[in-house]
Amino acid sequence: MSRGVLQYAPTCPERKAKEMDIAHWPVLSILILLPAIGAGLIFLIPWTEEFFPRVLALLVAGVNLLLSLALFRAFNPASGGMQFAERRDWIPDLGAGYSLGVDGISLFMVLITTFMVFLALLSSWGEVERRPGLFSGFILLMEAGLLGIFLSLDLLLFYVFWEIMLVPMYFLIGLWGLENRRYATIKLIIYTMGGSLLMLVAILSLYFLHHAQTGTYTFDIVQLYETSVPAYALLPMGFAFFVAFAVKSPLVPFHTWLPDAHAEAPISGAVDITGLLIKTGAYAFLRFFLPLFPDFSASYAPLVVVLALLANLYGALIATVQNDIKRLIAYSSVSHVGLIILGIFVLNLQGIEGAILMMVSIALSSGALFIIVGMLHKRSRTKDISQMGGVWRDMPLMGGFFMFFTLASVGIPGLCNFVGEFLIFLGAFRVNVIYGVAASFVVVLTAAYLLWMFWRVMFGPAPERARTWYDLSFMETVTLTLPAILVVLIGVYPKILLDRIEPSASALLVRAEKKLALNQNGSGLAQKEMLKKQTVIVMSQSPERSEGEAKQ
Amino acid sequence: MEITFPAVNIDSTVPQLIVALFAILALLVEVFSRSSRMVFATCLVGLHIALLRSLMQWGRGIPYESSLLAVDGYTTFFNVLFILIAMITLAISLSYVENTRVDGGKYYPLVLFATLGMMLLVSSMDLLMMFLSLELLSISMYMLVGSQRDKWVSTEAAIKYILTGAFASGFLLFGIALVYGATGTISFSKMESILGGLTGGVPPMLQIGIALMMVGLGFKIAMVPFHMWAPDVYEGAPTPITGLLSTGSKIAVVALILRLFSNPFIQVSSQWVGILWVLAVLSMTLGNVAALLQKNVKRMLAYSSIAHVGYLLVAFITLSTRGMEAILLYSAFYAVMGLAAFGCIASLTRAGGSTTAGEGERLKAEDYTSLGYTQPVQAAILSICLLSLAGIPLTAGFIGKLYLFGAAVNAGFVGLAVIAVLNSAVSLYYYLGLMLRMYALPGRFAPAEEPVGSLFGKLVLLVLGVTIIALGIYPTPLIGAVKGAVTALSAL
Amino acid sequence: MVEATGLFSKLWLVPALPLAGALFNCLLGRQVSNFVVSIVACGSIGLAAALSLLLFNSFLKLPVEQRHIELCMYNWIPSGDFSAPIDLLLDPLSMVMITMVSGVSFLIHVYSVGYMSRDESFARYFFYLNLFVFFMLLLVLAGNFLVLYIGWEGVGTCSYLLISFLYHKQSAARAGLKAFVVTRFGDFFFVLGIMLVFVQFKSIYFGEVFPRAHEVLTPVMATWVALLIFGGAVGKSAQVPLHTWLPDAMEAPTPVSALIHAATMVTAGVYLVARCYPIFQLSPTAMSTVAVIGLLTAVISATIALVNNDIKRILAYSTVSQLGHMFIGLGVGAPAAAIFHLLTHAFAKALLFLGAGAVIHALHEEMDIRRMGALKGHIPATFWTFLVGALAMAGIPGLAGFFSKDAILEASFTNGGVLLWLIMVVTAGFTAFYCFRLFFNAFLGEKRWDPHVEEVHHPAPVMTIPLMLLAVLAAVGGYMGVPHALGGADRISSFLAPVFPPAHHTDGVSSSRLLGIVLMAVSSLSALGGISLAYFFYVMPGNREIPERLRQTFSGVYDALSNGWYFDKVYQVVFVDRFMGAANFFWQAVDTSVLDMTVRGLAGLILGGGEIVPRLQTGLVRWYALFMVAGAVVIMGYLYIF
Amino acid sequence: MLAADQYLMVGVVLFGIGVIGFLTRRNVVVLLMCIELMINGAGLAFVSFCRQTGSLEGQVFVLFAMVIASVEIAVGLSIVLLVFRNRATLDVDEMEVLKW
Repeated sequence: MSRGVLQYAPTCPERKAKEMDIAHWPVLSILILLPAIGAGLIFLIPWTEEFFPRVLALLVAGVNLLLSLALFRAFNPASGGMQFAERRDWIPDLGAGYSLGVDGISLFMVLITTFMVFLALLSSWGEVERRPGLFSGFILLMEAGLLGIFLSLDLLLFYVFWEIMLVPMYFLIGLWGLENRRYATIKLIIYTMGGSLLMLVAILSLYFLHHAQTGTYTFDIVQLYETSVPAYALLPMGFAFFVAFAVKSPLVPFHTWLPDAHAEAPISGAVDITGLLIKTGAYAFLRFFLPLFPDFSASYAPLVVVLALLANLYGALIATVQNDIKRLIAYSSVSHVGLIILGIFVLNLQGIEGAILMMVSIALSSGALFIIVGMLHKRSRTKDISQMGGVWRDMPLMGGFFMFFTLASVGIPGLCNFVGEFLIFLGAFRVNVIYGVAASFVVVLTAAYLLWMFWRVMFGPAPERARTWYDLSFMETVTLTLPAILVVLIGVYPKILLDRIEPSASALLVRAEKKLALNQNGSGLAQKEMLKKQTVIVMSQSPERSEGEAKQ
Repeated sequence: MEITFPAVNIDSTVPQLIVALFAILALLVEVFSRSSRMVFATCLVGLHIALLRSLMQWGRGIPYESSLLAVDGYTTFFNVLFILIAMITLAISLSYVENTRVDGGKYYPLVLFATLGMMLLVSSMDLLMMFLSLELLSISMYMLVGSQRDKWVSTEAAIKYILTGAFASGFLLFGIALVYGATGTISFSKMESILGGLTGGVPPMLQIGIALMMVGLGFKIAMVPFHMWAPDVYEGAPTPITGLLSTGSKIAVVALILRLFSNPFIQVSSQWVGILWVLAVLSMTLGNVAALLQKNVKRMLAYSSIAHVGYLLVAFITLSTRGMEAILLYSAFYAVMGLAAFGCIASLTRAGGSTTAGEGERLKAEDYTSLGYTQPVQAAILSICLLSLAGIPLTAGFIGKLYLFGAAVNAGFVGLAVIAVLNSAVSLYYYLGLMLRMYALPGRFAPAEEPVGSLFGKLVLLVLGVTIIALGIYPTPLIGAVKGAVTALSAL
Repeated sequence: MVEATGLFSKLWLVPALPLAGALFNCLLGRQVSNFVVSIVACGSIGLAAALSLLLFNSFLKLPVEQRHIELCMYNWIPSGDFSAPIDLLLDPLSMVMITMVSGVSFLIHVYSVGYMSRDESFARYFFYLNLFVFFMLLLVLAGNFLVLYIGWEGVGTCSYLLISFLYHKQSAARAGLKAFVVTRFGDFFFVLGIMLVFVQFKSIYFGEVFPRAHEVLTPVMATWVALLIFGGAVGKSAQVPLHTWLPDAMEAPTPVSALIHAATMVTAGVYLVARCYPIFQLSPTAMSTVAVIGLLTAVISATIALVNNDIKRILAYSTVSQLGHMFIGLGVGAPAAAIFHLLTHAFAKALLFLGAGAVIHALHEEMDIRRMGALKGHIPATFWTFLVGALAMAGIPGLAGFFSKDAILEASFTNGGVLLWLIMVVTAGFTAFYCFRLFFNAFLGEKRWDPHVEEVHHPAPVMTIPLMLLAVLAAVGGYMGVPHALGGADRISSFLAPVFPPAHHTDGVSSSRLLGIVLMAVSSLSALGGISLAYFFYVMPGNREIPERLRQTFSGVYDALSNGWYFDKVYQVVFVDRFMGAANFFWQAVDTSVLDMTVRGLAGLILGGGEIVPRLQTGLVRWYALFMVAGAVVIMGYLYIF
Repeated sequence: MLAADQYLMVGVVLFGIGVIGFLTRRNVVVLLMCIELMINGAGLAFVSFCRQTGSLEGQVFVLFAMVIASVEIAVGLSIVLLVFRNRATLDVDEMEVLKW
């Protein structure tokens, strides 16, 4: 399998025939444009009846989902390079291009996005009372932006989508939010905008740096990967990128916007999208941060890892004592995100594959949990756990789903989260036993706070008013069944994902290692260490390899 | 001693002449046929002809050396820009003028005179020409600001503007005098060579002169600390004129500053770059912070335009070609955004000009609540403008900011760039805040309200809105033009 | 290793059948009638049991060296050099286990049909139960550590679900949470153990790990691996100090306690250690740790059982203590004996629990043995079967418990030393005492029922028949391992021998027949002593107040015992409260105060600026002019200075 | 006769008087007169520089400056009339509807 270099256009001739069906038309652009156009229609046409825009949105999302499935089918699992790549000039004066591509890492981000957006529209069907058409328009806009982030291979293009995401997010919370929405939106702006605008400066300096080194102006990441960042610029630039991504992720201590955003967004659909939004942070770490600043990642990896571990345990700790069920789940995803970042920054194959799997799994399990909470909220009109209890009596079906997804989040093997978690633990463990121990301990905490939450909501004597809380409708059942199926599928047969992720992940690592080797003369003890680790990873690719090298 | 009158190449200055001609013509039309629509038509025709004429000069600026006027790609670029600005201003004025009982007969020709002032200002090649055109511009603006005679705010704005403006031009004039005294010439080109040959320290007289000129010019572009007049005048002036103030006259002066400071005064740049750094930061920060909690939309936009001057200065002090390009690009973008924004506000005006909400002009932020559902077109365009002003991608504003900050980073002013981006982060709060208000979900019993604004006005706004998006997605053509203009400027 | 062929290629059906049943009851259980549900549930398990018997049959036909069959389903988690397939391993150990598990759970399923007949969420119950059986079978059939871990977590989950089955009871919910979290704490070590194994061996297959253990592992590493894995076992098998969840788990319906918390799941820890025995062998430290933990557990829980009055809790503590015995067996190097005891105990304890269930059922959910008595006449079948179970549990010669327990005792005498043996003998006496204290209180003596019980429920045949079958098993189950001392062949240990490397462990071949017989006699005597003491206290008239007086005299001891040696209280104070305190602190003080306040502060600062800055805008022309002049002066000053 | 820079001094003084007057007086008309003073100060400076450099541009400039000044005053006075008609006052400090 071809590694290291990114090659556009799928390799592997024997699969050509299969790919012909969609490979020769710009499927990625269509993926992005379709929802954008849909949103445009919804916004521009003065609909008289709220029903039509929602159907339109659902249709668009559905088509996109099918399209991404076709993409998945045509994807060549053997190649670690970029596939279905498109490249056109956008602003030739700047050397900014409109270039898209998908590899094993982004493929599943795309799939989960299209899926969750579809789900979000389904779940918010009965939930939005005011202007549901407008709402679904914003959701579609989010989808376009998310897909743009996951597919763009041009730093400026990426930044464009990255920024533009904020607007629909802002409106989803600001327009449909609960009483405290104003504060939530302010926080959202201060954090994410502050972070990403700093990143803009860093992007520009990287851009000029690249020009100074090669004499060409370009934002194409494949070329920018080659830029070697001098020591003096490394810290500020890396830090700017890091903060931007860490805020989106969100990594402790940049996380406090998330609980508010989650708690104030009333519609479960919106919350799901937030769940996707925060995956962009982790994804950006993989796609941009690691290959662009391997030496930063190498020398500061221990710090980041410690931060991630902190987030992991801290989030779990705080989730335990939440009384607002949405905040609770929000903090739980803070904890999960810590795990993901950990997986990325242990800089080995298991860690990264685990992180990607984890992103997908969290989107599914937490997303479903949020949908359920939304259904509960629709009936009980409260997010306060102490107002609930004994719900199982009146809603056994929902209780079953709730239990299912809770167990998935707890990380029961056979359900999706476990695989990612375990791989991350393993990756951490083989880098440093302490990391592994600290990370694994979270399984106890997760079980504690999630099951306690479940107990307080579902078990015990039921309040009288609960009599009126009817069980799931058919629509809701369908909405929850879809992710449930995926949760089991991924949990039982993660090979589907892993096979496609592995080439890209290892290509990523190899590239990072190569660049690091180039910057080696720049020296730095940590980098040497890192290089050693990398070689461990790369050796670990080859099956015939005696043990002992991984002895810490 | 004998005076040598410089030869003026008529052919090259035809656009300016056309504008002047039609301005006068319009006045005559006003005298004979009392219909302001006729005047309007005359002015518009004139502007179109001028536009065509200057488009003919597009690209090939007449390379010729005059001590009065330079007619080069740079001038042509701005001529076209100013003519377009004037046209848009007229277009958005039409219904406004009729709704608010402004005397259109005087109003439209004055806009043309102002335009003439801008055009001449850009092409002026010596201090005298500069001063004259600047005054032409200012005086017609004074009158335009006050042209809403039955509204006190308009009058007060006018008196404030003329008092402070004249005060400022006093400084300017004295500064010019000192510079003249220090260099012995008023022609830019001569001055450049003289300053180039300057040996030893800069004479204090020149320093003071430059400082005073900065006061005068800084006043025109509403740079902190000479910005105080701006919010009041912007608020009081008739809304389309506010648009013209914030775009046309400002851009013209910026263009002049570019010519003046990046050619003759570049020789002594070490003198003034540092102070401009400080002033840029002040303008950005003060403008944005002050705009945060403004209840009056026009005032908010006034502060935001102060902030934008700060952004322009950021690129300006890099004194690099890239910076110049960025400034030209951004001023073009800003012209569209600003005019469109004020145009929307203007077109929301109802007949019968009292300033209470719902009736007359919509000025207070509350008047904009749920506007998106009652006045969809204006709200949509206004939102596009706000996004663009905020620098959200896929709008012109983003590309502009990209170029501005890029220039700063490229020239090593990273710290300044960081301050700038943090500022634009702050600015998001009020731009998006207004937008959020406009789309706030209407209550169950939202009062029904029929759409206002003439179809013509809406069409114009629509064009502007589309332009903003289009330029945001595909700015390349404009970039080409800008590059041409800048090369012409540095070719001098 | 042999590739699965013929019947063995159908091995996957053993766990698959219960899974199928579970899925059916999960998806359609609410639609179909209870009858269908019970047919499907019991049927699937029954088939699994039958299949495993068939397998056993053909397994015995195989030559000994071929008794190691692997069946690889598919590659579950391939990642770089790590790969964890779903593969099943059939060797003597797992063979014995699946037979026991499927058999016992079949009987208990049948019993449950009667016991749960009046419960409204009948289908849910059988869904959980089938699912549990699936995971349990997967656990024992696992061919590598990760598959074992699937089963491990799965049974834990099902146990959680079944403990909190009566969701409206807070106590049930609490017990379920406690059970899950405490065992999860053990699993935490288990996971670490698995990862350490991988890092050491670059593989997690049993087939690759255990044969190479002695050459790969340094003694220290061996200790680490063994202890980490043992941590998992401690949690799952409710050993001290993680034993506190099991008594609370009695909130579950009684058949569940019989199946999960007596016969199968809790013994998974024993199975795990036995499975990893080759690693434990390499580390004397680990071995002795296992033994000591086992001993502590055995003694502590036995003593607690002496004074408890809740019929199910007594049995629970007895289970804990018996598990302790098994661990001692493992610790002193008699894994086969431990497994043997596991089996016999499974039969006996399942029997006792089901009997207890019948009693509770009869007296309308009465659980306190002080309000029972004289049931002999009412539910004779239960009485007799219960008697068998109690005798077997007490270790009366001839019954199952006797042989297995004595195998362990003998091994501990030879490898562990006299002191260990003595303590265990005393514990055996305790065991006999509390078993019969329970028995006598429940069935003999005079009526002490709750007044509202006017007439007892008579158990349906679906409940009594499994009781009888189990009674038979409990009676004769021991003859699979008659020790050499009594001229037996000790078939079980010779059958299991290939799993446990024939290192220095000596179960079966005892030093001398005489010694063996002596040891047996002594332990039997102590058992008889316990029984007769119980008889003296609770059956012979007029002695009931003796225990009362004892209790007053030794009130301190009594309180300690009846409070379970204060484990729960200490944990509550030391861990739970501290944890909650810390969580609250971080949330209130750090998250919402420090972090949030910085943001709020920043926003407030900027917005405050928005309040103040415009105030410069006084609207006075001359003020503006003043500003301009000031600006001019500043600029001139600047230019002049620089 | 006086040296050129003494004329310059006079110009500076005039300018200064204008500025200070503008800052201190409240009557609008007086303010306009102060501006006139400033401009004339500048003019004087121009003339004196002409004497120094011997070029005529300064003189030309002065003439234009005078014209401009008068135009400004004219416009200014018209607006002042407007103000007076609206508010019957010439006190500049009372014109503060627009602020903040």
